[in-house]
Amino acid sequence: MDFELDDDERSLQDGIRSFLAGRYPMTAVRAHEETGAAVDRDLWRALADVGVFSLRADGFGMTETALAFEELGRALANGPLVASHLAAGTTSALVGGAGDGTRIVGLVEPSEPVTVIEHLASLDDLLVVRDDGVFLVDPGSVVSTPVAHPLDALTPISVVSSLPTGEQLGGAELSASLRRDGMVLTSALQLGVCLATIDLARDYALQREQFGRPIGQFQAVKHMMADMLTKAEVTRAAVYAAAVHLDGRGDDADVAQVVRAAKVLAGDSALFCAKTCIQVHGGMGFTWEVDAQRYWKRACVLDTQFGNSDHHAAAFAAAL
Amino acid sequence: MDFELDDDERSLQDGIRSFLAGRYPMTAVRAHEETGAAVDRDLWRALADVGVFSLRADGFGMTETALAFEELGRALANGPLVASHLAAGTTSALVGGAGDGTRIVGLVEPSEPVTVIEHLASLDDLLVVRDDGVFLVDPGSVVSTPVAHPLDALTPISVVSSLPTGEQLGGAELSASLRRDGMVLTSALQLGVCLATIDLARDYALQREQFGRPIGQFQAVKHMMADMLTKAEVTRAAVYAAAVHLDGRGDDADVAQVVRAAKVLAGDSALFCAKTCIQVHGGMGFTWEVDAQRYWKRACVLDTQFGNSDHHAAAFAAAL
Amino acid sequence: MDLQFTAEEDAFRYELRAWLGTAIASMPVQPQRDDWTARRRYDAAWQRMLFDAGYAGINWPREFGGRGATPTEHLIFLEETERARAPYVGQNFVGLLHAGPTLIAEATPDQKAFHLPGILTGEHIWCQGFSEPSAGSDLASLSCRAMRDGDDYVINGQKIWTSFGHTADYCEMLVRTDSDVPKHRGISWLIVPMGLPGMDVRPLRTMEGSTEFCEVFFDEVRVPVANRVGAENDGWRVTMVTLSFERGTAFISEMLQSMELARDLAELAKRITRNGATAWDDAGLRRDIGRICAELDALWALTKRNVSQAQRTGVVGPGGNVFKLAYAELRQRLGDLAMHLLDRASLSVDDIGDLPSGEHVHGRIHALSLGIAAGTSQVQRNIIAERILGLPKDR
Amino acid sequence: MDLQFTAEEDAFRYELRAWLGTAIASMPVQPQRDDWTARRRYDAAWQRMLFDAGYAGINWPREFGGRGATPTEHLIFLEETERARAPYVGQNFVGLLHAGPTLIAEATPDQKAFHLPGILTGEHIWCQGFSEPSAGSDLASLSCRAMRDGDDYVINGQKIWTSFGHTADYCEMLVRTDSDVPKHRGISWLIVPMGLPGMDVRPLRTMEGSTEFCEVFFDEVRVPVANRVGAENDGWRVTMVTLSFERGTAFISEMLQSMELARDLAELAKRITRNGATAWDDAGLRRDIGRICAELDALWALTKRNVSQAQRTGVVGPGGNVFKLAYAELRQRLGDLAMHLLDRASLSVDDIGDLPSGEHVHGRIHALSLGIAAGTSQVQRNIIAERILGLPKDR
Repeated sequence: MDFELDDDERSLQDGIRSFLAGRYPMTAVRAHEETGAAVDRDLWRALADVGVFSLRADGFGMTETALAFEELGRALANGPLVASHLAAGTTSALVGGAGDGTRIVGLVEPSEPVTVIEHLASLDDLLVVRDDGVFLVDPGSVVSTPVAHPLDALTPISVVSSLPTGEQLGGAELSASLRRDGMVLTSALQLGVCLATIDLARDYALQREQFGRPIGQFQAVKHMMADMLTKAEVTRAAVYAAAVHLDGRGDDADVAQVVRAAKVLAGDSALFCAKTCIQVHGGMGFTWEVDAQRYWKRACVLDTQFGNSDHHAAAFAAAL
Repeated sequence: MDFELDDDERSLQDGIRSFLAGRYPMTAVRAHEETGAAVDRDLWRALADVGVFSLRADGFGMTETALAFEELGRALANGPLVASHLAAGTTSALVGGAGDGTRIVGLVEPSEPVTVIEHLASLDDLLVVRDDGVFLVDPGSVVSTPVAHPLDALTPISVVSSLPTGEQLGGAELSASLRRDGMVLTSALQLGVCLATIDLARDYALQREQFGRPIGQFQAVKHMMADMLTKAEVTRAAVYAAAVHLDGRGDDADVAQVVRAAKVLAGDSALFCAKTCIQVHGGMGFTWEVDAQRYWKRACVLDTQFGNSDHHAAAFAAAL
Repeated sequence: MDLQFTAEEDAFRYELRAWLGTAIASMPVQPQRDDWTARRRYDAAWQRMLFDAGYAGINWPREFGGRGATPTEHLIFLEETERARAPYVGQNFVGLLHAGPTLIAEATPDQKAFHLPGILTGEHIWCQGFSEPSAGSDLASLSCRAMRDGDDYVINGQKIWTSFGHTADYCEMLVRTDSDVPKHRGISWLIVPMGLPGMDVRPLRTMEGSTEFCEVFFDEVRVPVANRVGAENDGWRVTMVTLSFERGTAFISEMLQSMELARDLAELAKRITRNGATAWDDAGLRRDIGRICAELDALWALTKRNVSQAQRTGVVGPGGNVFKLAYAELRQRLGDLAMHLLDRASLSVDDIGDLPSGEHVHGRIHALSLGIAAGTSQVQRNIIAERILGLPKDR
Repeated sequence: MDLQFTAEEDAFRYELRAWLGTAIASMPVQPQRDDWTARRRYDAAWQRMLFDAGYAGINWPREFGGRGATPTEHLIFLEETERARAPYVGQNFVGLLHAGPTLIAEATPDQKAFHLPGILTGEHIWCQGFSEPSAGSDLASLSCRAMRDGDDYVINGQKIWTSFGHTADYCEMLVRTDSDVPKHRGISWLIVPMGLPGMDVRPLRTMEGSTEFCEVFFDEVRVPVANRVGAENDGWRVTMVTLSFERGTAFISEMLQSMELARDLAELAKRITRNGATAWDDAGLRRDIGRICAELDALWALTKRNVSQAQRTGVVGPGGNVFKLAYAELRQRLGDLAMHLLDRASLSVDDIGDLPSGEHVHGRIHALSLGIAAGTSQVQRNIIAERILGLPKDR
């Protein structure tokens, strides 16, 4: 047993991180937001080139992929990242062109009280994941209304009034496996949100002075941040455990439970860390300019994807 | 509207407080615990003499009574205080001798998973409160087993295996009114627990030094205690509001909801304050000697009486 | 103790309620959320109606044009206006709640005579120039400088979190007039007309996307010394008057809204179905809603205790800090619960069909600011620990 | 990353499991909770069995009589002993986890030769004399004095929270040997035989009612200078070795118990009926149990990360503090939930009929101590903020 990153894993993660820092720094994220946040096809293909969508098709495991998605979450990368990765498949592609970034693939699970699709206007293909199977739908055929003010300006959404059936790609088994993989990748994005907000809060707490000292010297601030870190590290363990289990390198635990635990922890922790990051920033945390709010909004979005933390806590209990 | 204590209310409360400080100080409470915590008949009659059981029979309102019970909770007074007060009645006595302390009256609501009676061995009479009515039972006729190690050493308990029917004293209406009054009086006891633990924690935080200063100077300790005080003051407002409403001096709110709110707030807050008081005391808080643990255990007991906070939160919602 | 209103208080309530019934009907449609100029017109029109009916400056003394209402009547006023869904105090907030009361307490007769009527009638909108980028929780460390030059002060520096800075006529402003003394002692309180040469007002975008707040930059802005309120370097004491007002009543209207919102949540839960059952069938959700509603009712009772205390003593005590701390926390829990209930519908800040996502999501975002604005929850806890519990200051 | 055990690790596990199967069957019945003398005999007997089978000092180096197991094997050892419901380390705790490792790192060859075998075989029970009534979180402020007098130290003062002080043979003790230097610099680490003239051991009753802890009073107690471990006044550094061990593994066994307890809670909820339904029919309760179980599983995964790190670097990093803080909080939530579920049955510390109230109520009380013992949660947060996040020290 060795549950620490090995050198290959570390260098893969470092690689994705430097790529994002160079190609999609926070300045670019903010600029993207101002122009409506439609998926940038050049960026998308660049993401494909570093393997974001094709990692597993190229023979890497969920472990490496989760490490990459952690970085995407940290960098606040937007677009249907998880969906396009799932569409690229593992042994064979589910949707051609997803892996090399030539086609942007989204995903929707019909839900109550409303069905909402992220990034619909940017999609080339749409996967509809239902209990009984997975269906490929032409995004242009979805009857929907775009929302003028999405919560996360980087995640445009549309409300669906009618969803065509589409072409069936697989049955209940495929559906379950996409959901399971989607949960792990989403929880990796959420872990990235936790880690990014800790860095943001720390930088601010070290630099911001009130009452003649850096606010990071006040116990109240220290303890909020210690709680952030604690939740993030417990979440990291849960997310990595889920990824490792999916790669068949786990212990004898029930894989479905390990995956649920990751989504529960990641959902709760990302919301907690982002909210606390705002609080550490005080008034500045409430400005549009500071990224704390972007992470909080993203944490809200991610929690609703592939079932929120309450949903999976209930599912975990049901399986006890 | 004047939701502050008036002079009469204040002097009544002060009177009860000084009586208890003189007649049943914490030294006596601790000594009582060592001797099995059977109800002390002398003390009981002394409590009766200051009106603890007969206040309402003597024409005072629930407002004054709640203020007295707040002090009983603060002083960690034990015995079936609420039950004996309810038995003394308002316009006429429910059980003769309850008001003047010559008879010690207990109360039980049959419950799941187990029915437990407090102070059974000390009781002269037992009120059984069921949905359909109130019944008077001879405590000697209850088939039960005393528990060797009750959670609260000051509250001996017995587990009931068979409860006789007894003599019916009233119907569903009486049952509802005893429960409603019992909730308010219990929440007043819980408020007393909150206030006592704040005093205990403050005294300790001012006197205990670590790292060269009183621990009350550390933000971590300050903020824990600010949270205690905040919960206590919100609870105080809720408990007083419930008492005032029962006296017909409320606003147009639904009395049953006001009473439920008091029990919800008081249950949560007493547990929170007592637990935090232990934490403020550090290692000392975990000793038998320091009273913090007594208040926590009492808070646990009180929460289970007349329905716990979860139960009434649900009931509050059901009535929305 | 009692929670019943006197005959006089009831009379006040019913007269007000009757007036509100007709007055609100005559108001135009509410302007768009971010049309600040239209909102100024709207808020001023409403203030003028209040003034004409004798309800302007409800708690201001009669000698200064107010109604001289008791704290209890003030509470009734807030209850009734909220109940009637009357316009909120809006852009008159700073003038009526901060600047006006400060002027009443500290200004010269001439300053009062000129400024108070403008506030009461809605003619003059005020903004607040207190916070600075590096003076937030530590407000007294402010560095925006006012140098004496003849009969003028010359101001250089920057203010932030200036609500309605782009529409206001006057700014109540704290400036540093002496840098050589301990920080609290070198501050003065000025009346600064907006739009003076050298002032630059820039809207500050918040995470809600709105621009209620501004940053204001001062480059050699000249303000007559006669615009100072109180003695030079005595501005910290002067402003403490103002701040206690804010804590007393500023959150009552929105607290009442939250109580309604929490009850709406129960209705919403009954409508939302999942897996063939309604969300309301979930015992845990019901308990959460019940607990939040019970706690809000308790906070409302606490408010009445605070009002009763103010009625007796004339000041809002530290109960205001207790309220603020508890309310901020509770409002966040309410928002979290609403967003969890809305689930995917919470991704929109607009309503979706008949789902009230707009109100709940906006409310959730607003709740994040409650733990920060007007004294962070950390500052509130310090105040409670030190002023109520008597714990020693940090150093 | 992987969570799979190697063939060697599996072999270790199965061999251990087989041995535990027979070994435990041969153990006598567990003594009463508060019969400390009988418990000493029991714990010593178990330790002797471990020793004879080669499992004593599982993580101690082979050259000092230990098994030299890797951190992963140590984890397997704790998993398997817990799984087999083997006796807990009990009164051998201080010797095996604190004193022994410190001796290995810092003692003279003679000290090692004499003391280590006694710990490994269970012959010698050790207790810890670190905390004092006025030195808790601020341990370095300890004032129990040891004055040099010829070849002896003469000790005066008091210790508290000395686990098993009334049954132990030796005490690992921190004393002040120089009061004229900054507090961390004047401390020495001594081996103090129990029962010396002038020592008074008094059981300390905790809120659980038990007397595992003692207060120890010292009045002119003479201990040879040869009993000092490390240099005079270097005891603070010496003891830091010990404390990091505690954080690494001390909570693993009880963490595994908590995981089982949380799952038992689901079974209990299915048995308890209320108003014609089981407690398990309550969606909120199910969610709470599910969340706690999921978080416990995550904490277990964190433990494996900590172990893997120790395996690579040889030390338990600050991950131990993260674990302790998270576990203390989670264990309290689990206890609260259990008591709410038991409702009136939670008023008994004994089991009531077939209701496992004893275990849950004891567990709840124990959970209160988890936020306090071995570094309060406040101290853990300071350490995390300063050592991991790099925030500046308080002053």
